[in-house]
Amino acid sequence: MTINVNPPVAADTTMQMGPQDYIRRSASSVPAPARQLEPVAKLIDVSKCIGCKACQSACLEWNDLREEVGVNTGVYDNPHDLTPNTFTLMRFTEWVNPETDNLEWLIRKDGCMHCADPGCLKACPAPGAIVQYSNGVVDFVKENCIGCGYCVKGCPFDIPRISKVDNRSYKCTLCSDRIAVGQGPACAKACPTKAIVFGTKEEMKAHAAERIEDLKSRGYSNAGLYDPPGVGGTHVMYVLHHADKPSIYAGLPDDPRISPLVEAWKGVTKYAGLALMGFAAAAGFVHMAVSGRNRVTVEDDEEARRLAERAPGAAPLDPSKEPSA
Amino acid sequence: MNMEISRRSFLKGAGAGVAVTTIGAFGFGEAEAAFVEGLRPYKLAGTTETRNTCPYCSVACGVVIYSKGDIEQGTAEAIHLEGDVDHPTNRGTLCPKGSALLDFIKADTRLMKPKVRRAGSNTFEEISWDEALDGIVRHMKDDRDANFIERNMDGVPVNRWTTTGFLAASATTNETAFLTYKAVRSAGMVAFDNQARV
Amino acid sequence: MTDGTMHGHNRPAPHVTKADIDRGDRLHVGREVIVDRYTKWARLNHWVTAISLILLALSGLALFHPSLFWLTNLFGGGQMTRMLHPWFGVVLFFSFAGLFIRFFRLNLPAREDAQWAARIGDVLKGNEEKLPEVGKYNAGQKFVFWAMSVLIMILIASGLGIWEEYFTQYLTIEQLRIAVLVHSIAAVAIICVWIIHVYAAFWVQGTLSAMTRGTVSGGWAWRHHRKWLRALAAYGKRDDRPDEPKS
Amino acid sequence: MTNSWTDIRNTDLVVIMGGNAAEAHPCGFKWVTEAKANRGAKLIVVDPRYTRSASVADYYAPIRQGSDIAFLLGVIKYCIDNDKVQWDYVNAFTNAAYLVKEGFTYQDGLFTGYDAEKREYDRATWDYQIGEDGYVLMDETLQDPRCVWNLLKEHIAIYTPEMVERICGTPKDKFLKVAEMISECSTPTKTMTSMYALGWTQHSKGSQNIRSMAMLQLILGNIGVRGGGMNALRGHSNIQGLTDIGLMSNLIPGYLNIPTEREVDYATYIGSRGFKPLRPNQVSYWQNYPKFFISFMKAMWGSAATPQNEFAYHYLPKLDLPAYDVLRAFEMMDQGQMHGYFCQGFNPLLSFPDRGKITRSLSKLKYLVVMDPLETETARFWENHGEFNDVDSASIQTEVYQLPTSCFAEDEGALVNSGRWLQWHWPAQNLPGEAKHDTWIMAQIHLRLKKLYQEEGGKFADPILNLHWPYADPGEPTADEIARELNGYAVETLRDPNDPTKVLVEAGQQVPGFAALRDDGSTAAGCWIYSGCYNQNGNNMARRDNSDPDATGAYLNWAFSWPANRRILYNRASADLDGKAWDPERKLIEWDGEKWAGYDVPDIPPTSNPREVGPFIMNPEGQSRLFSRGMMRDGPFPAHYEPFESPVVNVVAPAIRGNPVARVFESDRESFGDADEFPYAATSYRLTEHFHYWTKHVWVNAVLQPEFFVEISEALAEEKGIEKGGWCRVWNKRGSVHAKAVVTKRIQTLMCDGKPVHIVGIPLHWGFTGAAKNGMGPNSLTPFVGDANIETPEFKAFLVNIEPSNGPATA
Repeated sequence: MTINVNPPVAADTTMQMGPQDYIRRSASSVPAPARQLEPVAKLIDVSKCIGCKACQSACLEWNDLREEVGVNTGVYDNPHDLTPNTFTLMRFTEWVNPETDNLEWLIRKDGCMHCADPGCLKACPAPGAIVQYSNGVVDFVKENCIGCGYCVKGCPFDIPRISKVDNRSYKCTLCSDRIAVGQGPACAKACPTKAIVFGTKEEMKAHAAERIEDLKSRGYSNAGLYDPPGVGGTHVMYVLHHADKPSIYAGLPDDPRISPLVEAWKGVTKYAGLALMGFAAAAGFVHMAVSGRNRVTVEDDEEARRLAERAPGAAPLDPSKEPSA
Repeated sequence: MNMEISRRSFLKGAGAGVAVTTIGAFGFGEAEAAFVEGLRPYKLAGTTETRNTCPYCSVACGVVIYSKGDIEQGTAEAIHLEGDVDHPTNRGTLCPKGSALLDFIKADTRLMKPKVRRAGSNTFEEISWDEALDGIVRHMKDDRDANFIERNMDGVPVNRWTTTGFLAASATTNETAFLTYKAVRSAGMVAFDNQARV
Repeated sequence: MTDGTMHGHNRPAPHVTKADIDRGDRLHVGREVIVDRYTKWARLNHWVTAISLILLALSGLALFHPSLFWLTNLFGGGQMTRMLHPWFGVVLFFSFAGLFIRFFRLNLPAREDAQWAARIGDVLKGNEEKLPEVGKYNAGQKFVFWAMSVLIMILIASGLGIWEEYFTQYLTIEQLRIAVLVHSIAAVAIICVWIIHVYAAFWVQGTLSAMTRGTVSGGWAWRHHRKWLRALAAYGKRDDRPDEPKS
Repeated sequence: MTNSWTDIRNTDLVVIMGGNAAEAHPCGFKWVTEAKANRGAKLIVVDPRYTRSASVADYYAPIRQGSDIAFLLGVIKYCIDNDKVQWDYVNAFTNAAYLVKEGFTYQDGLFTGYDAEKREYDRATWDYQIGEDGYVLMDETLQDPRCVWNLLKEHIAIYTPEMVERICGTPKDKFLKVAEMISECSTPTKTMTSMYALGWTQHSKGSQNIRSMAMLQLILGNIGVRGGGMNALRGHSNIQGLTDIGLMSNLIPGYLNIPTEREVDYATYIGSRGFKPLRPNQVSYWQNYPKFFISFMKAMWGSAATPQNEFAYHYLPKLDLPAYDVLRAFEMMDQGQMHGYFCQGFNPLLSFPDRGKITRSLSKLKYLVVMDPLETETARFWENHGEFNDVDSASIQTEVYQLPTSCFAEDEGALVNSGRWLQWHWPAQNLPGEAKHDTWIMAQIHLRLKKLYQEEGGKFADPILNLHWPYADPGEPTADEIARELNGYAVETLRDPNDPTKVLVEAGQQVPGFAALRDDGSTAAGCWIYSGCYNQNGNNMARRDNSDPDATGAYLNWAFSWPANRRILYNRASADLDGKAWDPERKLIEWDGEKWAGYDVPDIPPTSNPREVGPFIMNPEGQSRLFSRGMMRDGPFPAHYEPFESPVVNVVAPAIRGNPVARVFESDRESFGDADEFPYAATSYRLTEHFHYWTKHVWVNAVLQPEFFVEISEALAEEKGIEKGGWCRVWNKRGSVHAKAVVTKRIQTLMCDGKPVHIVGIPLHWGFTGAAKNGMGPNSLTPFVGDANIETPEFKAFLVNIEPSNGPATA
């Protein structure tokens, strides 16, 4: 047989995804895309995850992120939170199952969920700073980001982080640059136990179903898929052994949705506000038209003069200044 | 051998395969412009891919090193590293250490020049390879000639050099290992060991 | 006979005191009666406040609604707008604080305010004779003053909270959401108040000169702030040199 | 590994004990998750800590470090008592029926023949009864009280579940659950795999830890089958290769031995290595020893190795001691008996026990040579780094050379994984700065030393002057050249013994495999077990065909696996006495009436009759050993001994401290501590974010796990007032370290022999060079004690004390 030293890895490296595939664009509108990309998803099987942080490592390397070397604070979570340079983070929870009284080490890979209904995009005031592709990828376009931090308030999962260095917002891109050439995200590729897998959302749901069946056979009767409807479903999903209580996994929201406050702010306030201001201005013009300006009359001036002259300490009148009757 | 077929063979059962969804499945049509707004250009375009093996544990995961430049010209430099999708053991995956190998290759503390620390000194000084190697073999010969045991009390030839020891590596190639074995044993060294125990 | 009878309709002249006038208010009786209403410093203070409020409105509106994002061009782009807006706010805050100290005394509620407000219809029709005599500020002006004061407090407080560069880390995301909502509502409100303020100044002829030259005509004072004028005539400094009063 | 990483997918039960695969070998652990997916396999983790492996286990049981033998013998007893034994396998493939010499006994924790002075056994009685025909006596009915099976039952009788709980601190119900799950694998259609690593080896009785599990696996019939086996995960990328090639004081490549000085000539040496079969028809493959030995000598000294000079037998050093292992080497340095030392990609200052002694020893050297791609603490042992390396540079007279070497990315050659695969790799970039390949450095050292001897003469220079150096560029041999040398080649043309006209291999050509090697000097091979890796077909280590017919996980055409491209050792044992697979679903090789064939390369001569030839061809018995004769220094059966530093006394033999024949130097005894002074049971380990002392140089890994810490239970933290994330001080007689405290539920207090035992976990990745925060490590605290058989330091079980503290004096 021939010895193949360097077989090709990614044959085709031309970008096959782009603005023509936007279905949403922050603070602006996009034409309906000519084609519909197959929805993709990253499935994170928490029950298979060994918390090795390969995903974090691969993410830092692929995205050329340079995080600071921190300190130990008595836990395995390092860095201690998502940062502009840490798009994904393993969160460790030592949980004693009240039913079995056994310790369970719950390890969840945190990062952008790529919501079908993205709160960040809804909140973003900068046109084109956040875009959503027809395959579900929600991406930040830093060139358009103004660093206002509205996306942070809009996100139901507390994901985006604003850089103090360049005042732009950062989060997991789902490796949009890899997906664009037909490869999966760096974290999914690296994951040693394939706790993170990537494919079409349909494939991922099917795979999740198998995993849930297996978990139930191993006694996890509440095993299930986390694809929260509150945000229209997500393109990053979890398989949880305790799907009945997501919040035990380092505060994964039980029922995430875009905050009503954000809805109010970006909804009624935005429109009612504009209307109100417009109305106020218009009212002025109408009033002016109807009642004309409020003018000072000659009588007013005379009254003023009389009052002034009769007042104590008034100077003797200068006849020459006496107005003619 | 056909890579595609071999990759597909990985899809059988198991989660491992699920990651290997091919480009077609994402519903892409014809190729578009190479650079598009908002997306980072694909950074591996135009790089050379070299198959290698992770130097850490004995799982010996296959890795692909992406480099720019030409090794024949002496200009090749690694710019990225990933798991080898075709490798039967790791199938493209890598652990947190393997995933960061590029920064092992490029570590700030990577050694670049031979150095010597003289007796009593509190610093290293750079020296040439010739100075280093000649200094080392001079030490070796002096020590060997002074302490080599040709025969034991019973007059049996034992040809033992016990006063200089050699601790062999654990991540060098078999080829380095055998060349080391030849050089060390031919000198009669017995205090010879490796990292098997730690 | 009283001024009242002289005037043809019988309204008792209100009791006025020295407290009804500000330092710097004075009467000039020359060919015309001229009244100093605002000092140089007061006017400067007002215009700084006015300008920063306008810049705030423009930069704020740019980030408030996509259709207004183009306004960021006035400030050199989105990043600059995001960076400048809070600083405008800081300027406004201190500048308005100055105005507040100057004006708040005569903006305290007075007996006639309720009556004045109750006749808002006549106010809008311009039926001044149906209104009570008011001091330096009428209830409407007082409303604008206090509305501005309260809204600016709200805006500065919520604004600091969502100032990404320095303060967001001290608040929870839920608090930030409240802050940003409150900030935008307050902003809408203050812009409306501002519109009223500007319109009133324009509608009531002879008002603008108060903030430009610093003076109003005696007639304007008699018509709109007669109580103030009486106080001024009774107790105020005056300057009757025949030459034109300097503004 | 007897099997391979990819074979683990075939198992029904994974037992991770004495290791932490998920943490230390994540990509290999993938195959555990595959087994779960493919076969619904279960995972059991037995460990002092609730590890990352435990986090995905089906069942976890705690155990006190250093008590594994008691646990495993307890499981063996459970299986025997409950008749969970694969009898056909045990009868056919083990020495259960062999009769053992009268006089062999075990009492008060000691076997027959102990010499307390020498700390050694006279192993004369540890052997079989041999009949007149020269073959062993056996009782296939297993009735004879002297047969191995009965001696074994007697030996393990004390290890009841209650005793296991008392020694190991494993709650009885948890132990029984584990034993029950394991025992189910005694059927031919269920297999269990054992995944272990330094958690078993780094003890004063490490070898016996592993033997205990090997015996259990034999009783369950799990050796030689798919999804079974004893799988040492191994630490470093080519530690298997370096061991194969014999870079050890007492080894010659391919597990041959360096002669001892008692073997005064070649005849004596080879005479003691007859390996005559102990039963009829057995292969006893070591009978070929002379072929491998002489081929090696030809590879070493070429034409200078002749029949006249016993193939240069005396060029080899002769040992006066069993081994000059690292512990002895540093002891010698400390005694001023060693003047020079080479560290090739090795960091002893952090790797070896009792750091204080290591620093002291290195300081007594005349010269130290460090070859490494990275900075190492060892190369800078003379440099003061405050608390992290508190030395007085001026007082250290050692001359230190630091040589920059290539790393994997610039290297070409083969690495051997733990599944014994020799995988070739290619260079991806050029050498940075003035760095050089290790091959160049070693060649230069040899050539320059040779030159000095040529010019000046000196002590016995022949082995140096005559070293075979057949490289195109002597100054820089290529990987390709050396790989060919390892495979072996014909020195003279090889002809078919039966038909001399038939040429098998032309002179100078590569030999096809080790079967072609000869003992007359007509062949040369650097490492016989590698023979076949680079033969007439070219470089088989570079093969990249990853097809796998019927998904057995064999990958026969991927790279090359020694020996003879065999993927599963003892694979003949995968079939019953008629040569039919124990489990038809997991067929490996089968006897078709004339020959063996299947998915793997048969481990026995392909035409050997299944009823005659045993699977364990390297043993003269042809069968495996439940009773290991005199092969191990500390007993033919494993027995429970406490670590040298243990929180409890040995309840089986209270008088005995540690392993009675473990490697201990008198000079180190006073540095041992006792439980009253140092009440806490410490253990050392790796973390998944780091690889030994290398990745602290990699900023990404430094980010993922930045700072040295120790792990303790909430109970101990409470008792000592140590705060989560706060500083604490851990110390014993050998040293003291400051560390951050990780207070965790994953470490629980164990009840051993009626008293609570607190465990202190100490990971080992920090030093004073690199990107991570400066820190210390366990080797400042670990005792200078070695395993009885292979001198592995006892890193996994020792005693410390702990208290809250401030941070290090200099951070």
